[in-house]
Amino acid sequence: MLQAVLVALCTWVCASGIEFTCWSIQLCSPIIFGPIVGAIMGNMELGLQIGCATQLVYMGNIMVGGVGSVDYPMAGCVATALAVATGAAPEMGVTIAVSFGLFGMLAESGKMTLCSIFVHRADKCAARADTKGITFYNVVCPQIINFFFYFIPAFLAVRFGAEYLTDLLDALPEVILTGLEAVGMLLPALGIAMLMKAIFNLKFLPYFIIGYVLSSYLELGMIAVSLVGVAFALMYWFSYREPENSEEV
Amino acid sequence: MLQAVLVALCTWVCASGIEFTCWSIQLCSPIIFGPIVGAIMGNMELGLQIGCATQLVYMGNIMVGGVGSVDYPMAGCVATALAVATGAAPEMGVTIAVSFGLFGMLAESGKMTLCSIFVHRADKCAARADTKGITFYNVVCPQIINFFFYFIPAFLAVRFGAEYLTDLLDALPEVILTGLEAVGMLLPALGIAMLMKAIFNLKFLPYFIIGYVLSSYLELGMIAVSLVGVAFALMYWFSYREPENSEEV
Amino acid sequence: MLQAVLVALCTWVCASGIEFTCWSIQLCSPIIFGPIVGAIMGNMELGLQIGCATQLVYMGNIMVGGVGSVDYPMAGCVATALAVATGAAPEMGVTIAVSFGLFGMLAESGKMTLCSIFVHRADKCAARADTKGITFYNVVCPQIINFFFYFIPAFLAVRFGAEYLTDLLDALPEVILTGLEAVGMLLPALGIAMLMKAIFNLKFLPYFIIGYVLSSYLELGMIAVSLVGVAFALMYWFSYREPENSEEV
Amino acid sequence: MAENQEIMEEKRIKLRKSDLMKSFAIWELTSEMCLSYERLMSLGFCHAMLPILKRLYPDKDDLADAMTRHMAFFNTENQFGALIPGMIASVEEERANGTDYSDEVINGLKIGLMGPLAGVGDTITQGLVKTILLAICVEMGLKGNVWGSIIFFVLYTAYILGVGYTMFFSGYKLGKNAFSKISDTSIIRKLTDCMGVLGMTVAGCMIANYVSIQTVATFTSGDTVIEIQALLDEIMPGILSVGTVFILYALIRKNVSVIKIMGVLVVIGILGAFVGIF
Amino acid sequence: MAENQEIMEEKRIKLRKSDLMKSFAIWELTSEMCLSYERLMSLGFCHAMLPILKRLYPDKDDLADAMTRHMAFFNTENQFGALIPGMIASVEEERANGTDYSDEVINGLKIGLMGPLAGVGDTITQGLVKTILLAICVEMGLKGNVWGSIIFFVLYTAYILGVGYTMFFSGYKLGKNAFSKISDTSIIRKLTDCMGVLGMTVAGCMIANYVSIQTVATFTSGDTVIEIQALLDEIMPGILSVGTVFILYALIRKNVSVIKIMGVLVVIGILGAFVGIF
Amino acid sequence: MAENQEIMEEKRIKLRKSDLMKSFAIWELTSEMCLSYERLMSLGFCHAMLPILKRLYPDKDDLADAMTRHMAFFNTENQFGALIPGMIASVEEERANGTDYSDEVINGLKIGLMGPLAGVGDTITQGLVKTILLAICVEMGLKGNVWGSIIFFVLYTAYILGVGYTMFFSGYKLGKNAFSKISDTSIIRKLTDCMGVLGMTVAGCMIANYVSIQTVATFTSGDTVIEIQALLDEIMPGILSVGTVFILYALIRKNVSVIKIMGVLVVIGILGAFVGIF
Ligand SMILES: OC[C@H]1O[C@H](O)[C@@H](O)[C@@H](O)[C@@H]1O
Ligand SMILES: OC[C@H]1O[C@H](O)[C@@H](O)[C@@H](O)[C@@H]1O
Ligand SMILES: OC[C@H]1O[C@H](O)[C@@H](O)[C@@H](O)[C@@H]1O
Repeated sequence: MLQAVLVALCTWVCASGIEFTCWSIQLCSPIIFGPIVGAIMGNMELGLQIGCATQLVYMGNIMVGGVGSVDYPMAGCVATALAVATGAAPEMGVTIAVSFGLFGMLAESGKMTLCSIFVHRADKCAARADTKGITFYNVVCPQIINFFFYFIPAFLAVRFGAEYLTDLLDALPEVILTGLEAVGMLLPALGIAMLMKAIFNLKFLPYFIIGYVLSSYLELGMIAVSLVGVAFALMYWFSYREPENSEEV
Repeated sequence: MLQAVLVALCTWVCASGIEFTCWSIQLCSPIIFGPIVGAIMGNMELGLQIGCATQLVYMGNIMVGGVGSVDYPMAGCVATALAVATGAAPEMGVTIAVSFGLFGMLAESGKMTLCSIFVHRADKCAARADTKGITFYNVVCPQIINFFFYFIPAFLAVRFGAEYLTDLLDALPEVILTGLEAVGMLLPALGIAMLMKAIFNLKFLPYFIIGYVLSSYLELGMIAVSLVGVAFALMYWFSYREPENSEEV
Repeated sequence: MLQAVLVALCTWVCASGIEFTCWSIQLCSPIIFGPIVGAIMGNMELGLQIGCATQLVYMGNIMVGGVGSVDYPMAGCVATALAVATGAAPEMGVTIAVSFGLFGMLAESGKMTLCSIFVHRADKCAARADTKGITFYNVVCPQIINFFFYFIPAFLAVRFGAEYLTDLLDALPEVILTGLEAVGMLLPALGIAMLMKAIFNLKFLPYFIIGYVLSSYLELGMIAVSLVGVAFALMYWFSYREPENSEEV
Repeated sequence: MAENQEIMEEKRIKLRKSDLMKSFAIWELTSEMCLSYERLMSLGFCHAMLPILKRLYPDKDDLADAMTRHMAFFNTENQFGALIPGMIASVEEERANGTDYSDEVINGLKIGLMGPLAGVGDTITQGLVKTILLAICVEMGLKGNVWGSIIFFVLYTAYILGVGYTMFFSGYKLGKNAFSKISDTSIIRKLTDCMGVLGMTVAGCMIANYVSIQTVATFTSGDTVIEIQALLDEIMPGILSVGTVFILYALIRKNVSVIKIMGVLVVIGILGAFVGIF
Repeated sequence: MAENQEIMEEKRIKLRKSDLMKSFAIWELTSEMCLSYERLMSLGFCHAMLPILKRLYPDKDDLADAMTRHMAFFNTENQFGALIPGMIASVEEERANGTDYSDEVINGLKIGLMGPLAGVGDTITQGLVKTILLAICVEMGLKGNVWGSIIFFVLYTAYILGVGYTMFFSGYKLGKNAFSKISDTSIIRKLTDCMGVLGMTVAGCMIANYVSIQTVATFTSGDTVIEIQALLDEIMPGILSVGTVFILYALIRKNVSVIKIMGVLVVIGILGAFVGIF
Repeated sequence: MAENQEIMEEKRIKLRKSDLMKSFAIWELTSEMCLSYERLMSLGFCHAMLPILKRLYPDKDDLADAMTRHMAFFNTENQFGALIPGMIASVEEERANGTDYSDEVINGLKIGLMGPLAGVGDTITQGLVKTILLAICVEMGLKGNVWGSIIFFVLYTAYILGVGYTMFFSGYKLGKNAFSKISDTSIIRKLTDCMGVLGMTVAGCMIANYVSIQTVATFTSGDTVIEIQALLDEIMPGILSVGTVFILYALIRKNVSVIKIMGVLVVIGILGAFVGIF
């Protein structure tokens, strides 16, 4: 019981998203939490080895724009705890970790969907200069989600065994999962649309079009398009002339 | 004999190029003419089935810039007639249709080559504001070509059997066929050159060059290049200033 | 002995870089020097055949920006001489030629590295309007390098057998060869940097950036980028206005 | 033109609904009848504009000018592209009533719209609607049910006329809104230039899309085979096409008769095939 | 703003070292806590700017404006990207002291820098440094040596704080040098426009990078399967993404409540999944 | 320059046919003799210009300037590229007679022409003509017929001299026509800028074409192998090349001796190879 609570706590911390205790959001690495969880479960060395073996599998994992290919809190903490509990060999531990890592990505994307709500609340705080509110929504609220998405599942898994998690997952109908994914796919459009409101200027529409063609037809990345953007900005700078009489268009 | 005339008539109508009775030029679909020709030949149902089977083969056929991968009047009407006449199974009918469809592409490209002549005649009508002439060259004349390229071969094929067509084809030396293809390849250059005469402006040559580089080196299609063109036009619009004294260059 | 000197002389001439006696730098072709060297070695016909067989192997070789895939003086002259000396069949001669051609590329890249020195000396001559100096560094000096890099090895190879060359090569430690290659890779940066000094203009930096993006991200070649460059220059021309008061930036 | 302006002072020439309907009917019935390699739908477009132009340009010279203007290379997908004749009708209306729209504005509009609408139209009409309707109806037909054919005919025709009609009249209304408000000559000059920019950009792309002159000539001696086209592509892809277009353009500008040029092209094509260039 | 300018005449508001340190600390601790699909690091960025903004804008309305400004979509790699909050701090400082930097300058800066720094940062931090450190330490850990974990933790944390700190304060200094010298309003207007150009160019690219709305809908009848997405890609790659963004943008401009839009999106997403569109 | 203008008032300096012939001869004989990695044909070009420059600039300072101008990086295919020295000869002639062509015009011309002519020339000369002539002659040679060699030598030399001569003098005439008519200083200023635009665009491309600095460094620990070059390419392809060029450019602008830089590069190259960077 205590073990379960402690492991769940570790999972929670690991998912908290503090930049410098781990790497960056949800990337708290198994190499660090492996031995800690191991110690909690009574075999630090085994935990360490499982953690490192797991780490090895994800060596090339890079997280770009919030999207990685594994969720470390689940793969690192929960899977290690279960593996140590059953006294599995490190190799076995890795297998468990991989499946938990995938399961965790669900938690992760659920979290990134729900966090939109806090962001919109925070918009209102910003509009009334409520700095406390910003802190509250940025720091406290996500941890509540983490509690439900990481602490609870981790606790259940360690306390009652992995099948609880699997059951939970099976209970969710497929269409809900796809639906959540779809929402996660639609939401960025809102973010960009709001950004557009801040920066849109008919006068500069041509540059938008060119940026779009470069990236979607010619598949240039952000760095290349930014370079071109800088080039255009410089051209504009050097060819700039004061508007003749009044602002045009 | 009457059957042959009727089928040849169908082929002719099918090749006429009326937009809304069929789809678009020479695309009158076997699904429609199959049963009609079948009825003429005495077995509507078989004609329908052959027509639909043929249609199935060309399901993904798209006609772009006048170039498709099959000629329907031949594949739909003539081939169906022959197949029904010999009481072939629908599968057999499809085989005949495919080879006739290829043969028909010859008729089609011959037609598109010869039509240039009418277009040039029409130029002269335009120059003297002769609206009747335009109608004549646009509507009547192509049908004369169709008569020779569709009615006659269709009639011969149905009356005397497919070998007549094959003989006709064999009689044409290979080099003439290649030559006609070559002419079809050269003619669009004339069309574009005449368009250039209408729109060429030294001042805008840079945009022409960029359009060319985008499409021939970077393989962007018309839509993408048009987008870029709109971007340039807008840039020009927003940076436009009245010429200082007089027109430059 | 005399034969060795004569063959070495041929090799030297062949490497001299005179444009119209051969094709272009170091490309004096085996088809020409094959029979000459053959004659020296006492069997013109065999030399001719080996030369032509060698030529055939390199039929598609194109030298771009000073970089080819074979060195002809070595592959044509020295290899032919050795092959004729041992009375080898033409096929055997080709095998020897290929390995000598590769060896010769070392001489070539060594030469192109060292020639930088003369170019810098020539810079000084230019700065004091010393035209004789230019001639000296452009014509005489490279031949001195050729003497050491072509005449001597060719002489040794023909006089004492191919193993002398191989020994020479083996004596050079691997790292020196890689080092020379690395220097050859770094030097062009200096050339371009000096060119930049001559043409750099902050005002035109945007065009530089675009040229860079086009060539390194979109992999357009020189011709395409030059076309785009011409387009930009024309745009600049047509949109040019006299600076308002004084030079900007 | 001069006459028109006088007329305008008295009364504006307005297109009647019946003119537009006639134009639309011709468009739907005949626009692809005389499709030619040289200029594709050019004659069909001109034909479809006749009811419009006859109404707008009572003066014969003006009419001849206008007809000639619409004989230029044109190609689009006919249903979605019906927007273009509709829009051009409204521009011509303004022009006939005195607004000084140059050929550049009109050509730029046509060129700038025809490519995108062809892309959109071919994908939706032929790629989507046709395929879906066929998929349903062919199934029935294969089982011997003739309703398959009938349903297809009815629905497809309805689609074509429906989309075509909507696009044609939307084009007219859109053009009306956009162009009838412009009277300031400096804005017209600006517009002319911008349309020139658009037209020329797309023209650079049209060569690569519509002209594809290629040579099959090779040089062979022993085992060596050189494909001339491959060498040319290395220099510049499409160099023969762009080269040919510019040579022809130069000839046309020198007033060489276009019929003559066409004759020469035919000869070149056949001779070229004969000697193995094409 | 008006008040600020009066204040300026009396005394300049200066950021203290402690404000910057606080901002940096928040950045390193919380910037990825509330990462959302909708706006990624936007809230984290705003949070990190609070110590700066509170100092600079004593007036509540100005503060609210500034906070709202920094709630926009944002994403970068946190260590190399720490340059951005640093630089923005200095721009806000100038702005608070009366220089008239528009939102376009500030947004242009953020947008123009965030992409390249994410690219550089992700490659170096995650691709290089992380991998090298791990490679060394995992080896030790696998052998049961817990120092592997400890060394990794220490070195990686040192790297993160070191690079982050350096970038943050370099950003501030750089911004200081570049922006504090600009006072000529005509140059500021020029800068505003140029930043608009940069921002809009990158915005065109951001859609393709961050929004990837795709439909899995197919139409099937017999053997015929049509993938709608493939047809759409032929018309224009990413058309659903760019279309959605513009529709939402139009709604937002019409002052439709953003919360409502979000609700609708959620409904569309789930319904869409249900009917097989997504 | 000042002196030249006075001279001009008295009489124009004209190039003689013999100057051009000498220049062409040097070009054909020696232009690729001192090909170096650093600047390729630069010295050869300068050498070929000597007969021209000696005639045009009696004043030693002017001559030194002109010679230095033509020591810059240069590379083209010598036969088709012979157009460039020919054209530059005519530009220098105008310049010597007082027209104020800046280095930017001359460099822009050289840079803008050398790439395309190299592409065209290499394809035709080496890809087409060479291969065809060889294909014929090798056949003969293989059968032991020495006429194969002789015919090849004669025809290829004829081709080279023929094309080279034609291009060189066409270049001169072309330049003459284009540049001798320009006297209006405002047009010259315009031309200067446009050539700057062209030159800079192509310069951005030249780095990718002529400089290819790559590192072979990898980091290995256990099974983990990181290729540094792959990471760098992700950030920006060719980043090492463009970075090196700009560092060297900065050094040169700070008047660091070029000889010293070259020494350092040699040391870096060899040391780099030693420690496994290159
Ligand atoms: O790609 C930049 C950035 O995107 C997201 O914010 C996260 O995935 C970060 O870890 C990453 O550095
Ligand atoms: O590609 C647009 C258009 O081109 C030609 O005109 C024909 O092939 C039409 O069927 C097609 O719609
Ligand atoms: O590529 C142009 C040019 O580059 C170098 O100067 C040499 O390789 C020449 O033979 C070649 O023609």
